[in-house]
Amino acid sequence: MIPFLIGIPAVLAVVFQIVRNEKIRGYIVYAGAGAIMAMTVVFIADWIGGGAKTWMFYPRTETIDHLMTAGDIFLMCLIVWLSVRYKRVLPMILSILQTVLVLYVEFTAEVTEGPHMMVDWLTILMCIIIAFIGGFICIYTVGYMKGYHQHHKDVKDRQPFFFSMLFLFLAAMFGLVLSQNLIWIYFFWEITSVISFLMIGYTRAEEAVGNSFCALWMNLLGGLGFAIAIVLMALGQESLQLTEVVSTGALLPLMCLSLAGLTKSAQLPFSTWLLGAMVAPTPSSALLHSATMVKAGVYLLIRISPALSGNLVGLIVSSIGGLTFIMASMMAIAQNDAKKVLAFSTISNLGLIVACSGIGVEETVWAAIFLMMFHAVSKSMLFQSVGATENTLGSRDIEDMHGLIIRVPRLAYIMGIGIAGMYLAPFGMLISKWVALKAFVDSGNVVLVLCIAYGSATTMFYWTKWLSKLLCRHIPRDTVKDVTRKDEYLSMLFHACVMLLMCLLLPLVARWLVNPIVRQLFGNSKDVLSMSVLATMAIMLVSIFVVPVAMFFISRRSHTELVPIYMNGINEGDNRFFTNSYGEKEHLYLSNWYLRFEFGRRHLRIPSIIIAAAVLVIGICLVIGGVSW
Amino acid sequence: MAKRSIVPFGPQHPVLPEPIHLDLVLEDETVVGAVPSIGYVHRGLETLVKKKDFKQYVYIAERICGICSCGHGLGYCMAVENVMGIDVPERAQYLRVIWVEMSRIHSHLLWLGLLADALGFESLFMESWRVREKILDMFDETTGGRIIHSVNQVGGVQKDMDSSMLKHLLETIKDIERDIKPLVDTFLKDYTVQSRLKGTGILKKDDAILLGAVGPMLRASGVEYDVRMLGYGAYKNLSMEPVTCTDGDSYGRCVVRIKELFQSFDLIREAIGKIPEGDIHVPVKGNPSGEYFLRIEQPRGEAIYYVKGNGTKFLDRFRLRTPTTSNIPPLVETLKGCQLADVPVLILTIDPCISCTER
Amino acid sequence: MGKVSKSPWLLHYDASSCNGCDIEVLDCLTPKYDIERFGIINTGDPFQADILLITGGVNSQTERVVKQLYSQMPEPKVVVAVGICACTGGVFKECYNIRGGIDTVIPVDVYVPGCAARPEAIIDGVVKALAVLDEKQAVMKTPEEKER
Amino acid sequence: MEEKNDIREINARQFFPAIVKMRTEKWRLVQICATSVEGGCEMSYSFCRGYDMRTYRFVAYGDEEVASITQIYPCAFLQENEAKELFGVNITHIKPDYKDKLYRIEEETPFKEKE
Amino acid sequence: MDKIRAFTLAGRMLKNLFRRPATTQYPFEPADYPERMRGHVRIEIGDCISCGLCMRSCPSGAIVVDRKAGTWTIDRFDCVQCGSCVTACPKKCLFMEKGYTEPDGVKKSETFVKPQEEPAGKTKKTG
Amino acid sequence: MVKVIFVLAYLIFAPFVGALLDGVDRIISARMQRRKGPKLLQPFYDLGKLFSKERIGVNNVQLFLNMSYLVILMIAGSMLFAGADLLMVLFILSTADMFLIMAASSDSSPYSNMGSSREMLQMMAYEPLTLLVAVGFYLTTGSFLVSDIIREDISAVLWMPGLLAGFMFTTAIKFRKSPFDLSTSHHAHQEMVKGLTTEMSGTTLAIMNIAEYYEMVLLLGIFFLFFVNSTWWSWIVALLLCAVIFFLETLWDNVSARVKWKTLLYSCWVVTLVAGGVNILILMLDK
Ligand code: NFV
Ligand code: SF4
Ligand code: SF4
Ligand code: SF4
Repeated sequence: MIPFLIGIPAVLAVVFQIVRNEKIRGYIVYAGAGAIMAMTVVFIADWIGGGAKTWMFYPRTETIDHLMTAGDIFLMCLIVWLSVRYKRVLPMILSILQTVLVLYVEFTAEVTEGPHMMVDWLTILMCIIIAFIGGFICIYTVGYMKGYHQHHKDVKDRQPFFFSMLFLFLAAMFGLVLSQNLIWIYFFWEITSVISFLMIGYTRAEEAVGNSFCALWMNLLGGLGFAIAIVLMALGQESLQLTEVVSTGALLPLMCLSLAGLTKSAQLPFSTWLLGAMVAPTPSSALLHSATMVKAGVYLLIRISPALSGNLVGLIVSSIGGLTFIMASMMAIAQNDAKKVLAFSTISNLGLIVACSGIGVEETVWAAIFLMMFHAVSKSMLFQSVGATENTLGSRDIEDMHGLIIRVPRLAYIMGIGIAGMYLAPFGMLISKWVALKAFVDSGNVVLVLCIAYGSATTMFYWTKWLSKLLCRHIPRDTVKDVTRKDEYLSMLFHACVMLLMCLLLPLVARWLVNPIVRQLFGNSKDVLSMSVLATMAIMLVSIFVVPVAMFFISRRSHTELVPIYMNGINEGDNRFFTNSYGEKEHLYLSNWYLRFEFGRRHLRIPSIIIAAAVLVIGICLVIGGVSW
Repeated sequence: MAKRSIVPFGPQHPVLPEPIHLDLVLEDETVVGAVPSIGYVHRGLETLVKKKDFKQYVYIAERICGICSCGHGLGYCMAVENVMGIDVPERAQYLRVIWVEMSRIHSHLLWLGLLADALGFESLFMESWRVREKILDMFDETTGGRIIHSVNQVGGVQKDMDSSMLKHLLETIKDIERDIKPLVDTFLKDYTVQSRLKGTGILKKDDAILLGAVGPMLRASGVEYDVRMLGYGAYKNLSMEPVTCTDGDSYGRCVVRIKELFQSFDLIREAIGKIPEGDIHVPVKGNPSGEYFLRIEQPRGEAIYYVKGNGTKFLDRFRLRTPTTSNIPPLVETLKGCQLADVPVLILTIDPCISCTER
Repeated sequence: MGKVSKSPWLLHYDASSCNGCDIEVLDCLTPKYDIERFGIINTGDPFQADILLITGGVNSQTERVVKQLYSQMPEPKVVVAVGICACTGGVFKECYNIRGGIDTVIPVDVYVPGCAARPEAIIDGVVKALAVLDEKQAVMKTPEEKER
Repeated sequence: MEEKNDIREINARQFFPAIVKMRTEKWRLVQICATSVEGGCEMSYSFCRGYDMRTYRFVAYGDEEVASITQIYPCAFLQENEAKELFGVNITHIKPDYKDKLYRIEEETPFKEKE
Repeated sequence: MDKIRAFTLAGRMLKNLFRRPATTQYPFEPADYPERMRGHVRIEIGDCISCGLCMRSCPSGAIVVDRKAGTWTIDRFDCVQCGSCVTACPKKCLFMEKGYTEPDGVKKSETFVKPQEEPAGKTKKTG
Repeated sequence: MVKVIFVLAYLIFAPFVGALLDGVDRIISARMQRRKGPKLLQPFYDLGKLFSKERIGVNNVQLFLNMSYLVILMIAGSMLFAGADLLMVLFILSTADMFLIMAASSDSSPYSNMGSSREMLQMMAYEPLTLLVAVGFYLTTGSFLVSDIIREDISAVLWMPGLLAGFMFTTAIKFRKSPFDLSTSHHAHQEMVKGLTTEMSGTTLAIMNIAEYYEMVLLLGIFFLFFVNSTWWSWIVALLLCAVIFFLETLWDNVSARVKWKTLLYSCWVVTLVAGGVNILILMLDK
C-alpha cells in the first residue's frame, strides 16, 4: 500500500514531463489527484480495519537504502551544480557537509536495525492532509495556471515542470510522514527542500532566484541539523529510529532535530524564506504553506514533542514559537499584499503550534494538532482564493479587494469563511487557542501566556480589517469578470465544506482523531476537552451560524429607506464622490490601517531575528554545554 | 506602498461649529496632504459698502463675525476716522480698549472651551464656557448685546460705562480669574492634555514669518509681534508686552492664549484705573475721501482694514484681511504629518474664524 | 408629550452665519442653559438628529449641503432657523452671494429671530419645535395604522 | 490718528524684483488687496517687518497678466485666488490654483467695474 | 516647566458634584435682562412724523414707513436690533427695549398706524 | 435552576440596569460640569424615540449585523451569568465586537470606517488584558468556570489586585469613557462625528445602544467576580464596589482628554504587561 502512496505521485511526476498536451495533462492531474485520494482512503480503511494499531514496516531494506544514498548524492550534486551556476556558496557548503555526514553514518556507523516505516494516528492524519488538501490544490492548479500565464506573459510557461514538482512534493511528503528511520526521513526531507527551492524559483525572475536560494540555504541549515542529529544518534544511541530519539530523550539530538523542524516551519530567525517564497505561483504557496512543507517541520516537532516536555530544548522551542507567534502577527498588520499577510499569519500560526509542541504535554499537543488541521484547511483555502482573486482582479492587494462582496461574491464568501476559520470564535482555531492558553498557564510559562495574549490581539486586528474590507458594500469603480475556473471553485468549495464540517463536528474530530493521536504519542488517555467546554462550543456554534442568519431574515422584513452616506454634507449623491476643495468631484477612497511605522517589517524584523537567534544560539550552547534543566 | 485614504473633512462637522472644509489624504491616521477650501460662509459683504453708507456700514462690519465683532466695529471705525482725520475723545478710546479686551477674553475662553471639546474633554469645555458666560453677561449689561455689541460708531462710542458698571466689571474679572486658575492648570499640566498638545503642529520661527502667520500663532513661534504695541487707541497709555513662547507647537499656542487672557485682565484693570472723564464721541461731518490701511490686533491676530473713500457717503472699497486668512497657510503646513485626531486640534490652534475670513 | 419630544437630538449647521448665532447655539449646551435638561444631545450626525438647527443665510455653496443634511435625517424632523440671517438673510440679504433665509431651500418650521439670537430665544424656539415634532410624528403614524 | 501708510507705486516690471527683495529681507507678507479702478484693478501688496508696514502698488489694466507670487510667498495663494475670482484679475500660475472655484459664487467677478 | 500631573481636574470635579448646578431655570422661570439690552424696537407711534430716516438708516431694511398712510411697519424677523434707527430718529420716538421677539412658525411683521384722533392703534399682520 | 434564573434575569434586566446606569452616569457627569443634566430615565426616552423614528439606513445589512452583535453579546452575557467558562465568554465578546465592526464598515462611509478602524485598534489594546484576567482567575481559583470562581473562600481580588487595576484601566475603552473613547463617544463630545455609529440611525442605533448596555452589565459582572466569594455579604460588598468602579470610570471620563490611538495602544499594552503580567507571574510563582 505504502509504495503506492509514494509511488503514484512520483510516477505522475515523470508522466508530466512526457505529456505535453495541456488538456490531457489536466485530465491526468484530476485522475492522479483522485487516485491519490482514493488510495489514501483505502489505505486508511485498511489500517483501521486492521485495528488501528501502530504498524511498523520494512525492517530490512538494503536496496532502498542504497537507492536513497544515491538519491542523497544526486541531490547534493544538483544543489552544487545550481549553486555554481548562480554563484552561491552557502548552499553548496551546507549541502556537501550534511551529505558527507549522512554518508559517513551510513557507511561506518553500526546501528541496530529497526523498522523503517511506521503508521499510526498521526501519520494517518498527515496522510489525509497531504492527500486531500494537496490533491485538491493540484486540481486547483490546473485552472489557476491557465489564468496565471494569461496574466504573466513575461513568465515562461513551464507547467509540466511545475506539475511534476507538485506531485513529486506530495510523494516526498508521504514518504516523510510514513518514515520512521531517520535516514529515510532525512532523504525525503532533503527532497522537499530542493523541490520547494525549485518551485519558488519557477518564474526565474531575479527576485525569485534570490528568494529561492534563501529558502534553500535555510532549509539546508535545518538539514544539516538533521544530519548532525543522525550522526549523534548513530554514535550515541546506536539507533536511527525516530521513536528512539523520543524515548531516550537525549538533549543534543533533540536540539538538532528541533532546529531542523524550526527551519522547515519557518520559525523566527529563519522565517525569511517563507516570505520570499511568496514570489512563487499561488498554488505552490498554498501547497508549501498549508498542507506540506511547513507541516513537515511541525510534524517532526509534534513527533518529538513528548520528549521536549519540561527540558531545555522544549523551552527553547516553545520560546521561539511564542516569539514567532507574536512577532509575525505584528508584522502581518503592516502588510497590504494579501499573500504577504497570509505568509506572516502562516508563520505566526506555526509559531503557536511550535510553542505548543515545545511545551510537550497532552493538552498542548492536542491543541497543536488541532491548530495544524485548521491551519492546513483554511490557509490552503485562503491561498487559493487569493490566487483566484488575483487572476480576477489583476491584483492581490487587500486594498483592491474593497467591496469584493459585491464584485465577486463567491470568492468573497470563500475568503470570508477562510478568514473566519483562522480566528473567529467558535471556529476551530479559537478552541485550540483556548486549550493552548490553559496548557500554557498550567505549565507555568508566563512569557508564553503573555505571547498568546498579545498575539491573539494582533491576530485579531489584521484578520478583522481584511474581513471588513471584503465585506464592505463599497461600490467599486469598475466591474470585473470572475475568471475563476470550475476546478478552482471545486477545490475551494471542498475546503470550505471541510472547514465548516470540522467546526460543526469538532467534538467528533476530537474524539476520533485527535485524542487517539495524543494517546499514542503520550501513551495515556486524558480528555482534554471537558464536556462543559463542548457544550459551550455548541452554544457558540449556534450563535455564530444561526444568529446572523436569523437576524438576516428578521431584518429583511423591515423596510429601510436608503439614503446616501454621510460625508459632511458634500456627498455627491452616489456615495463615491465628494465635492473637493476645488469644487470638483473627488473619488472617496478608504484604506485600511497598516500602522507601518509601528508594526512595519522594517522596524520589527531585525530585532526579532536578533532575539530569536540569540535565544537559539544561547540555547544550543547550553545544550551542548550539557546544562541540565 | 499602502493606499491612501482620501476623505472629506467638513463642512458640516461637529468639532467646529463653522463649516471649514479640507480634503484630507490619510495614511492610517496620518495626514499626508490637506487642501483647504473656503467659501462656505462667503457672503460678499465687502460689496455692501456700495449700498450702505459709511455710518451704517459699522453695523455690517460688526456682523462680519460674532466672536470678534467688537474688534471689527472698532477696526472699521478707526480706518474711517483715519481717512477723515477725526480725533476720537480719550474716554471713548479707553472704553473701546476695555470692550475690545473683554471681547478678547470672551474669544479666548471660547477658544479654550472649543479646544477642550476637540480634545474630548467635555468637562473642561463646560467649565470654560461657564466662566465665559460671566463676560457675556458683562457685555449684556454694558452694551445691551451678548454677542453683537453695536457700541462703536465713527467718531467714538455709543454708550458710556458709569462707575458702577466699571466696578462690576472689575469684580467680574476677579471672579473669572479665580475661576479659571484650575482650568489653566489643567490645560497646561494635565497629562492627557499634554499628550495631545505637546509637539504637535510645530511651526518654526522662520516658517511662521514666511507663511505669514499672525497673532498667537506667530507669537507662539517666538516672534514678538503684537499690533497693540503700535499704540493705537488707548494702548499707547497702557503698559503691555507681547506674549511670546518659543515652542511653536499647539501647546505653545495654548500657553500664549492663556497668558494673553491674563494680560487682558491686567489691561482692563489698568484702563479702568486710568479712564478719564469726558465725551464719548465727536460729531462726524462730511464724507470720507482717501484711503487707509489700518492694523489692529484682534483676538486671533493682526487684522488689516482697508478703506477707500471717494467723497461720497458710499465708500469705494472696503477690504478686510483677517488673521485667519493669514493663518490658513501655516495651518496647512502644520497639518502635514499629523494624526487625524490632531486635525481638529490643529485647526483649532489657529483659532479659525471662517466667517471673518470669508466675509 | 410624544416619544420624540422627550429626546430630541440636534444637528447644527452653520450655513453662512457670522458665528454669533453659532456660539449662542453652542452656548445652550453649556452649564448656564444646559439644554440636556430636555434630553437634547448635540449630535453631529444627521442620521441621528431630529432637529436641524441652521444659522446663517444660504449661499451658493451651502445650499447643497443644507439640502443633503436635511435629506439624510429620518422622519419626523423639524428645521429651526436661528438668527435673523437664517430667517431672512438679515443685513446680508443684499450681498451677491446670499440667497436669503433658509426657507429658500428647505421648509422651516420655526424661526428664531435675534441677532444674535439669545440662548433663551433658542430654547424657546426648540420648545416650539418639539410641539411640531410631535405633530409630525402623529401624522407619520396614522397612515401606517390605516394600512393595517 | 495713526502714522501714515507707506505706499509705494511701482510698475509691473519692477514688481517681481521688489517682491523678491522683500523676501530676502525677511518681510512678512501681510495682505494683498485688489481694488477696482477705472479700466483695471489696483493691486496692493503689503509687507511687514517688525512693526513697519510697506505697501507696493501697481495697476493691472484690462486683461494684463499678473504673475503669481506664490513661488516666493506660498501663503499668498488664498488672497490671489480671491482677487482672481472676485475681481477678475488675470493672475497666472497660482499654486494651488482654485480655478475660480474658491468661493464658488454664481455671479462672476462681482467686484469688477462693470461697463 | 512645571511637572506634568494626571487627574488635575479631579478635585474640582468632585467638588462640583456637591455644588449647585449653574443652570438657569429658564423656560420655567422668566429670565431677567439688563437695562441696556437691545431686545426689540418699540415705537411711540404718536410722536412719529413719518420722516423715514429710520427706514433709510436701517441696515437690514426692516422698517417701512409709509408717509401717506401714516404707517410704520417693522419686520420683526428682519430686524437685527442694531439700534441704528433709534439713533437716527429725529423725534426720539423709537426705543430699544428689553425682551426679544418670540420665535414663531411664520415670519411676522408689525404695523403701527399713526393715530388720526384716537390713541395708537396696533394691528398685526403676518407676512 | 438558579442558573436559569440568573440568565433570565440578565437577559431581561441588563438593558434596564444598563440604561439606568447610563442615566446616572449622565447626571453625574452633568453635575460635575455644574449642569443640571438630563432626567434619570433619559436613556429610556432616547431608546423609545429611536425605535419610533423612520427607518433609514445606508444599506440593508447594517441592521442585521447590529442585531447579530446584540444577540451574540446577549449570549456572551448569558454564559457569564450561567456560570460558564470565562475565557469563552471573552472570546465570544470579541466575536460580537467583530460584528459591530463589520456593521460599521459595511459601507464606504469615511467616518464610520475610521471608527471601525479605531475600534479594531481598541480591541487590540484591551484584548491582552482581558485574556490575562481570565488567566488570573484560573490561577487563583483553578478554574475558568464562573460558577467555580464565585464559590471560592476568599475574593479573587486579593490575589489579583494588579489585574483589577489593569482591567479598570482598559474597561474605559469598553465603557467608551474619555481617555479612550476613540471609536465613538457618548453624548455631545464626538470624535470625528460619531465614529462607528455615524451611519446608524433609529432602530439600528437603538439596537447598538441596547447591546452596549448588555455589554456594560457583562463587564460589571466580571468586576463583580473580582470581589465575590462564598459568603453572602460579599455579594453586597461586590455590588457596592462595582458601583464605586463605575463611578470612578465616570470621574475618569470627566478629568481627562481623549488620547490619541498610539497613546491608547501603548498605554494599554504597558499596563497589561506591568499590572497584568507581573500579577500573573506572582500568581504562577505562588500557586
Ligand atoms: N479671523 C478672525 Fe476674527 C478675529 N479675531 C477677525 O478679524 O474672528 Ni471671527
Ligand atoms: S443673525 Fe446676526 S448674529 Fe446671527 S448669524 Fe446673522 S448676523 Fe450673525
Ligand atoms: S434696530 Fe436696526 S435693524 Fe432693527 S429696525 Fe432698527 S435699524 Fe433696522
Ligand atoms: S425716524 Fe422717527 S420720526 Fe422718522 S419715521 Fe422713523 S420713527 Fe418716525
